Order: sequence, then structure tokens, then C-alpha cells
Amino acid sequence: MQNDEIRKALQKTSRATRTERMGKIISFSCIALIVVVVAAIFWFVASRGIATFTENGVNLWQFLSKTAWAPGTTDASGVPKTGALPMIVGSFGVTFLSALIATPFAIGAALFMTEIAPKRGGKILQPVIDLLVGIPSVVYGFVGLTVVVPAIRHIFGGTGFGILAGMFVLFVMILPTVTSMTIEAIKAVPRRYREASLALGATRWQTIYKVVLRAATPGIMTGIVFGMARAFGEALAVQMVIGNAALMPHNLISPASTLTSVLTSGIGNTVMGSLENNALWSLALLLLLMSLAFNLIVRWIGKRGEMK
Amino acid sequence: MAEPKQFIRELPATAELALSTEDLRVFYGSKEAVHGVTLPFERYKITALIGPSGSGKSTFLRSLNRMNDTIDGSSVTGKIMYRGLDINAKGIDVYEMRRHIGMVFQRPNPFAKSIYDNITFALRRFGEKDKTVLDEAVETSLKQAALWDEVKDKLHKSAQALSGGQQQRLCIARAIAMHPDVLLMDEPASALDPISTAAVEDTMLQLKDKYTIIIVTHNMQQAARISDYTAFFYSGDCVEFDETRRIFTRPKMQATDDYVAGHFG
Amino acid sequence: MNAKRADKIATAIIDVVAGIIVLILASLLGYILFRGVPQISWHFLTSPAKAFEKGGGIAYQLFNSFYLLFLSMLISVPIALGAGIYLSEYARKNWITEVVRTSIEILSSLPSVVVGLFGFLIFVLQWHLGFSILSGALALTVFNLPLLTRNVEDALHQVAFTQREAGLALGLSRWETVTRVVIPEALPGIISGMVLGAGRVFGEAAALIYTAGQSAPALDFTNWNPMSISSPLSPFRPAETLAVHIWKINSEGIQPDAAAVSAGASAVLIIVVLLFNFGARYLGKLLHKKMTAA
Amino acid sequence: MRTRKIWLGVLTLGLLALSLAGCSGQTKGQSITVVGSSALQPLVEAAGEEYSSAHTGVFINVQGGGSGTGLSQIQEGAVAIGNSDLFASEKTGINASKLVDHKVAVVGITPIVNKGVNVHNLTMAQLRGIFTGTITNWRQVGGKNQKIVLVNRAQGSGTRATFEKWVMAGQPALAAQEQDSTGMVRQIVASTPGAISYVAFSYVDKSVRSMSVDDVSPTVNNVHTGKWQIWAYEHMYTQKKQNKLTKNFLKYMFSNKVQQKLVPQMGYIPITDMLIERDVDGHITKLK
Repeated sequence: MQNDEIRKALQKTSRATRTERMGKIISFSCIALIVVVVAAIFWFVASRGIATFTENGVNLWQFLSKTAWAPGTTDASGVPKTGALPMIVGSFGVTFLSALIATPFAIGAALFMTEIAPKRGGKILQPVIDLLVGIPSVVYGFVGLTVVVPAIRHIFGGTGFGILAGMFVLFVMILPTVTSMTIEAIKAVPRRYREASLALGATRWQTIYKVVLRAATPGIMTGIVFGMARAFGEALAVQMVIGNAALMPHNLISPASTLTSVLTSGIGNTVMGSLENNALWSLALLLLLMSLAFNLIVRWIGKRGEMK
Repeated sequence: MAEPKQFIRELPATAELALSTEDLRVFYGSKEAVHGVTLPFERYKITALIGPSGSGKSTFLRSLNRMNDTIDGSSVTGKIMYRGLDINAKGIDVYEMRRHIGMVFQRPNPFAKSIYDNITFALRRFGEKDKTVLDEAVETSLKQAALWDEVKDKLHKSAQALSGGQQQRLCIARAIAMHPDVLLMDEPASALDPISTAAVEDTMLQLKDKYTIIIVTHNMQQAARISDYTAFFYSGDCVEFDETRRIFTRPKMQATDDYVAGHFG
Repeated sequence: MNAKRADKIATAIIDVVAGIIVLILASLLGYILFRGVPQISWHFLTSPAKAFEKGGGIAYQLFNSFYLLFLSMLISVPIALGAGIYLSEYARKNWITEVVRTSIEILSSLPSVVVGLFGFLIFVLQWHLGFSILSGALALTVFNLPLLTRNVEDALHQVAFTQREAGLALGLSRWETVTRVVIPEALPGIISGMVLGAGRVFGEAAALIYTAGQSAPALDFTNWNPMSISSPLSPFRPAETLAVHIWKINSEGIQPDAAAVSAGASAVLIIVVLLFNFGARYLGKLLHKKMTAA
Repeated sequence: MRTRKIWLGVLTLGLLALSLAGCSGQTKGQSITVVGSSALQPLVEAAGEEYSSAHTGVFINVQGGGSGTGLSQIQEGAVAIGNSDLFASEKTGINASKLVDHKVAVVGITPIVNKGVNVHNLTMAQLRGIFTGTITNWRQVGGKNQKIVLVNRAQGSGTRATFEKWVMAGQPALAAQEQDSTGMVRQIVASTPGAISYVAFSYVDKSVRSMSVDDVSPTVNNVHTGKWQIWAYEHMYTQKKQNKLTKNFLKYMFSNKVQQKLVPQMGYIPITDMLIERDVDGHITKLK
């Protein structure tokens, strides 16, 4: 019949090919745009952050290992006080601890909403958890300052300011992120896995533990990474409860500080291009590098979990 | 004297070919999954591809309308001739080609849309806007797929609420609504119960008048019941290709005989 | 027996965990609402803020929050969709893709003040957008894209691959199949991500101080010319949002009723976020139903 | 359909961005941007609003961002006016000779303590001792046995610089809690037993208590005469060349309307009320 027509059509560029080409171009430009933005920000942070070491002649090792932070002033030997170790410890401490607590809670909440009581959980827990994201940091900080800090002061003594208070506030702040991503990850586990496991006589918990959680591990890890990222980047709330003192924390209830809180509180008060300003950008750069390290570690753990 | 490694029956010169392959090899990365298969597919006939799991029959089938393109690292050498054109050649539009060489998959995969939309979605994407034409296409294709009577009252309900067998017939209806020349079917009945399987087989036999069907199946009775030709695949090779009744009664190759007799696989 | 016991214990633990979370959240929300709701009145919602006197409201800030949300979603959602589609459908599984993915994730750990300063130097100064809603929306786009993109990618991954095969086998392009079949099916997941992102827009302060600014010039609600500076629709006017207002009152506010305004504004913010969540989810469900006939 | 609409949206937005250059060009002639000190921002914003309502078609865009930002941006010429809590010459990285200083107000700074602290007066030396860490208990300055909790403003903040300049006499402050806003400092002092910090006069409210130093109480009058030493100017810096609107707005800042009404309302001390003048090095000149 229309053999020739079909042959001709086959050798022409079809509408589908054109839409595909257009789609590829559109979606590629989107990702390219993001890559450009990401690269621009990285470059933006790195170029300023590195200037501390290249232009201002600060020693990298001292930056990482010294504990005195007052870039505007110099110590006895005339070297600017740019010891970032207290902030590194503080950032690491609050992020790690809050993620450590938030993870089981997030998994528990997610399991409750997906496996145990999907109807009730979805109706009550879900909107409440979403709501937590929209509360401004300042409000978290304020609640932390008026509730958490005095409580810690009463129970443990000291001023109440410190890593412990920061951890509590961050725990609540990152909970929604980790929980919603965990929920998505668990939902993504195909129904038939559960059915197969239950059919084999496994209890619900065995199914959850051995099948669902195993299969959802990579997704949960992503959730944790994003949660830690949020904890790392959070400034205002943490700053209000951690004490924001550039001191080495002796314990969980002595005033400490994080890279972000020092960066945020100082950045508007310094003049661009000055040592004080560059040193703050170095903190931002450090933050990026530490977050990269965190990310790689969590991915590595996730991969190992997946293989088992 | 060395025994021949394969037997491929030549079709009579009068037979009109809908599709044919010449030394078709399919690779995943550097691994060769199909080793140089040359097969003819006669028009308006059903050809069954049988063989044990991992014999390469599904891979072969999926390469016939280049569905393997979606898998990272897969590549093909040799020729797949359709209407005198090699569908892997550079100037061939893969999407246009797939309109003419349709496919039905192992697991029913209706779109998460209504029954009506499942059938009309692609038609509308290709520019058909006339509602009467679309309505007619829905009715005809559902009737051809022997599903019309079961679903005519719920055309605007979700397709995913149908039973497995109904879903698979809907997928067949969806494929034939595009009026393809060739219909590739990858174990279309493997996930279905016997009644649904029978319904799907009936459908296929009815479709034979208008379509060339190539079907992969694990079910030898099914192959025997519905197909005109059968190709036996074994570890990436097509060991034997013949008229179905010959394959099941007097196979030329020992391996075919063993498989058909149920000695392995 | 043992397995059954473990099952019971585990279920109980999960119940307790869920209970604790509800308790924490309920008391947090209760605390904020308890302090704030008494401050909310029609006057509070409809009058402008005052710099140093009692009785200021949050009318402009409330409007600004919504408008900023609208603008930033308008910019970031399409980009996130496109990028998510690329990562989930077209990107090859190689190290470049992994690097892109990792760097996007790392970006989300940057403190928002860095994003704010970036926005200040690029959008406000370099692009001459000034302190404006548009600058703020762009900064928030930068801020939100990682999370949104990742979310879209995950949501798309959750839709079975067989749906794409179905489309391709009909001669449709991958793009058509994804945009018209896969995305509608993935909509609930995408919407949750967008709701999360929207929450961040509502709650963000540090990134906006340097971009959208911290002043809320009087708006003329009869002027709908988007190019006029006093028009509510103008994307080129500075716009203090509710979260920034709360931050400002808490940090430098000298109004005698600063604490009350801040408490009231926080409560309003929470209620708005709540309404928005419900609204978005309801709309999402409706849309999903319509498009998937579910 | 839906996706097409979305892409249409993107396209519109792109066009919008393209048309930007023209638009911003249009509004530029009628508006100036003022950036900097977040302490000064409310005053200038209020003045700007009044100025705009008196002059139709004029828009004064006042934003915060910190003194460092204000000075950086005025030095770059990116804005019309940069607000600062400090003399430009006190900031590293700023070439003060290129900028013009307009001192629009004075701000007095007072130590504040938690209300539970029963000490009401400190000598300057005691205050210094507390902030350098040699005095760590309220008992040492005549109060009850209670640990002193120091709360500082962030490094580089104008308030802190002023406080350290006039109290610390060059000695480094003890590393302690730092907060970057007055509100937070006040909240922390109010809620932490034994806490001490310092804020501008206008932020002292009933949640905290101010403290006299060397028996001089922190009042506006004592600042006028120079008896109270811990005070600073609020500066609005411009480049040497200013456009007309900038000049007019600065003139307006010094008008009686602003100085006598707005400035005291916002808790600052009018520059016109000062009986003395003090330069960056602390030399005092009596004004007639």
C-alpha cells in the first residue's frame, strides 16, 4: 500500500524526534544553569576564601589548628588570630549530634506514616512536619533561648548555652527534611517486596527491618545528607543558643560556636577585601569542604549498606 | 562430519516479509548477548520465539524496534530490514519506526490515566483532534483486543484499576490503535491467569489478519497453539527456525528436541 | 515467638517515637500560637508596620511573602523540573553526573547568608536589579534549587520504568512520555518537595536581607501597573517579608510592642504555612486525580 | 498543555529579565539606595519615607546589611549613601579620604545586666576588668556570689567597637559569647542570670537594667556634655561627588523635622543637641 509514504516518513525527522531534541535541550539547559550557578558560588566562595592564605599570608595549618579567633587583631608575634578550630569542632559537633538523634526519629516517624498507620500518620504527622520547615530560624532560636537554654541550665548547670542546646534546636529543625525524604524513600520500595516478605512468613517488623529499610537505605542517606547540610548551614537559631563564642568547647554545655554562626554574625560588619572579610570567606570555604567530606562519607556508608 | 550448528528454514519466494534480520548481534557493553541471528518474519503470520531464560530471545525481540536503545551501553551490529530499510541506519527516525513496529511488554504497563486516555493519548500527541475519530479508535481497538464489552461502561475510569488480564489486553489495544505493521510481544501472557491468557491468545489470532506478530513466550503450548513459525533460541543463538508444526513434531536439531520435549529450560 | 515479640516491641517503639515527635511539635506550635494568636487582629493583618510606635501591623510584609513565594516558585520550579528530568532521564551514569549531583547537594549546606551575599553582589549590584523582590526571588531560587531538583529526580525515579517503555513503544519521545505521563504520576512527590521549598521561602531571612531588602515601602493596592514602584505587583521594589520582619524586630526593633508584634507575626507565619500546605496538597491531589484518572 | 504553560512562564520571565535594563534605567533617576548599619537603618528608612511622601516620584531605598557592607559599597560607588556606626578610618580596607562623612546622630551606649544582678554602679576599671576577664564574679565588685556571663556584640560591630574604644583602652576583650544584633543580646542578658553586655540607650527596656559608670548615669544629657564617655556618631558616608537627590536628602536629614522629631523618637541623640564634638582620636572640642 503506502509503502513509499512509510519509507519516506521513516527517513524524515519526525515530530517525536523534534520534541525529544527540544526536551533534551530544555532539560540540559536547566541542569547547565544549575551547574553554572553552583560553579559560580563555589568560585565566589573559593576565590575569597583562598585569598586569606595567598594575599594575607595566613598559614593554612595555623588556620586549621589554632584556637584563637579575632582576625582583626594580632597575637604577640604579629600574626592575625585566625584559628578556626573552635568553630570546626562546634560545627562538626552540632551537625553530627543532631543528625545522630534526628535519624532514628525520622525513620521512626516515617515508618509510622508509611507502614504502621498510614492514614492517621498522614493526616496528623505529615502536615505538622511540613509546618516545621516554614518556621523562621529566628523563632526557633527564640524558643530555644526561652525554653531549651534555661532547661539545660537547670538540669546541667552552667549558662545553658552550648552544643547541647544547639543540638536540640537543630534536631527539631532538620527533622522535617530528613523525615520527608525518608518517607519518599520508603514509599519508593515496591509493594511486591513487602508482599513477598510477608508471604514468606516474616513479621511486619522483620519485613520493615530486613526488606523495606534495606531497600530504602540510599534514599534515607540522601535525606540525612540534606538534613546535615541544613544543620551545617543554619545560622540564626544556632547562634542564639550555642553561645556563639569562639572558644574550644570543653563539654556539651560550654559556650561554643559554629562556622556558620561566626560567618553570619561577622560578614556584614567587615569590609570586602580586608583580612577580616577574607577570613570569614575562608570559613565558608571550609564549610563547603567539610560538607563535601560529610557527603562522601554518608554516600560511602550508604553504598555499603546497599550491598549487604 | 560436523553437525550443522543451526537450521533456518528458508521461506518460499512468494512469502512477503514484514521484517527480517541479517547477522544481528546485540551487545551490552562488551558482552555479546545475541550472536549473529538471521531470521525472516512473514507478513500476517505469528512467529514465536522460544527458548530457556537467558537465551537472548527477549533481547533479540527488544532490538527489533530498538527498545534496547534505552539501556545504557547497549549496541547492535548487523541489519534489521523493514520495508527495504535498515532501521538502525543513520537516517532512520527511531520514533517514526516505532509507530510501525509496536510492542507489548511482559508486565502490563497501562499509563496512569483513564482507559480512554490510554488509547487516545498517543493518537492525540500525533495530532488527531477529532473526537469522533478518537472515539472510534477506542471502540475498534478495544473490540479487536476483546476488551470492549468488559470496559465500555467505564472508559473514563483509571486503567490501573483493571485486572491484570484486562490491563494486558488494554496494552494490546493501545498498541494496535496506532495501526502498526508489526507487533512485538514480550511474554504478554506470562503474568496472567489461564482465563486471561486464553483471552489474549484469542485476541492474537484475530489480529493475525491485519498484523504481523512476533511473540516471545515461555509457554510451549502457547507457541504451538497460536504461531505459524517458531524460532528456538539457545544461549544467544537462534538454533532452529521452522514452521511451528515441524518444530514441535520433527525438530532438526537435538537441542530443540530436548527443549520441546521438556528436558531442560 | 521471638520474632513476634520483636515485632511488637518494634511497633511500640515506633509508636513512641511518633508520639514524641508529635509532642515536641505540638508543644512548639502550641507555644508559638499561644503567644501569638492573641496579638492577631484584623487591624494587625491590614495595617502597615511602624518603625518606633506601638500598633504596627504586617500587611505589606504578608503580601510580600506571598508575592516573593510566587515569583521564586515561578522561576525555580520549571528549572528544577527540567534539571530533575535531565538527571533522571537523560544523564548517563558516569562520574560527571555524580560530580554534578554531589555539588548540588553540597550547595544546600551553604549558609543562606552566603547565598544572600552572592545574590547581593550578582543580582543587586552586577545586574542592577537593586534591592528588589526579583533579586530576592533569584537568591531564593539559588537557595532552593538543590532541594527541588533532587526531589523531582527522586519523584521521577519512583515512577516505574515500564511507563516510559510504554510511551516509547508507541513512537512517542521520551520527553513527551515524561512530561505527560510520568510527571502527572509523580506529582504528589513533586508537590511535597515544592511544599518544603515553599516553607523555606516563607521562613528564610538571612538570604533576603541582602537581596529583597529589609524595608517595606508603602504599597498602593489600586495601582496594578507592574512597572510602577508603588504597585504591589512590581518585581522591582524592595520587599521585606514576614520572616525578615520578625528577624528585624527581634534584632534591632525599638517598637514598644516589639515582642508582641514578633509573636503575632510568627503565629501568622505558621498559620499561613499551614494553610499553604493544605492548599498545595489539596490542589496537588486534585490535579493528580484529574491527570491520572486515579 | 500544562507543561507548555510552564515553559511559557519561563519564556515570559526571560523576556522580563531582558527588559530589565530599560526599567532600572527609568527608576534610577528618581531613587537612591542607602545601605549599611542595621542600627541606623530604621531611622534613615523612616526619614526616607517622610521625604518620599513630601516629594512625589522620589524613592529613598534604605537597607541594612551592616556597617562593613555600607562602607564597602559606598567605596565601590555602588550605592548613593553608606551608613556606618564607625568612622570610615576605623575600618581596615576603607580609604576614608575618598569619602565624605555626614554625622547625622549620636548614639549612647550603656552596659546592661540581668535584673538579678544587684550591682548598680561600676568604675571604668571594673568594667574593663569584667570584659578582659580579670573579674569573673559579681562578688568581686560588691555584688552577690554569682558568675559573670559576658555577652559581646560580634567582632566588627559598631557598638562593640565603640564600647571597646572607650572602655577597654586598647586591651583585648575576653573571647566570649558574641551576638550580631542588639535584640539578641538583650534577650540573652534578660534570660541569663549574671549576664552583662552593652546596648544603645534606646534598647534598654524593663527586661534588663542599665548600669552607671563612675557614678555617671547613662542619660542623654550626660552624653550632650560628654560626661558619659561611651557614645558614638552615626555616620552617613557619600562619595565626594553626590547627585542632587543625595544632597537634598542629606540636607533633609539635618533639618529640624528629622533632628528634633524623628531622631529622638527613634532613640538617637540629635547631632544638633551636642555641646561637644569628638574626633576619631577622641579629642574633644567644646561647641558654643
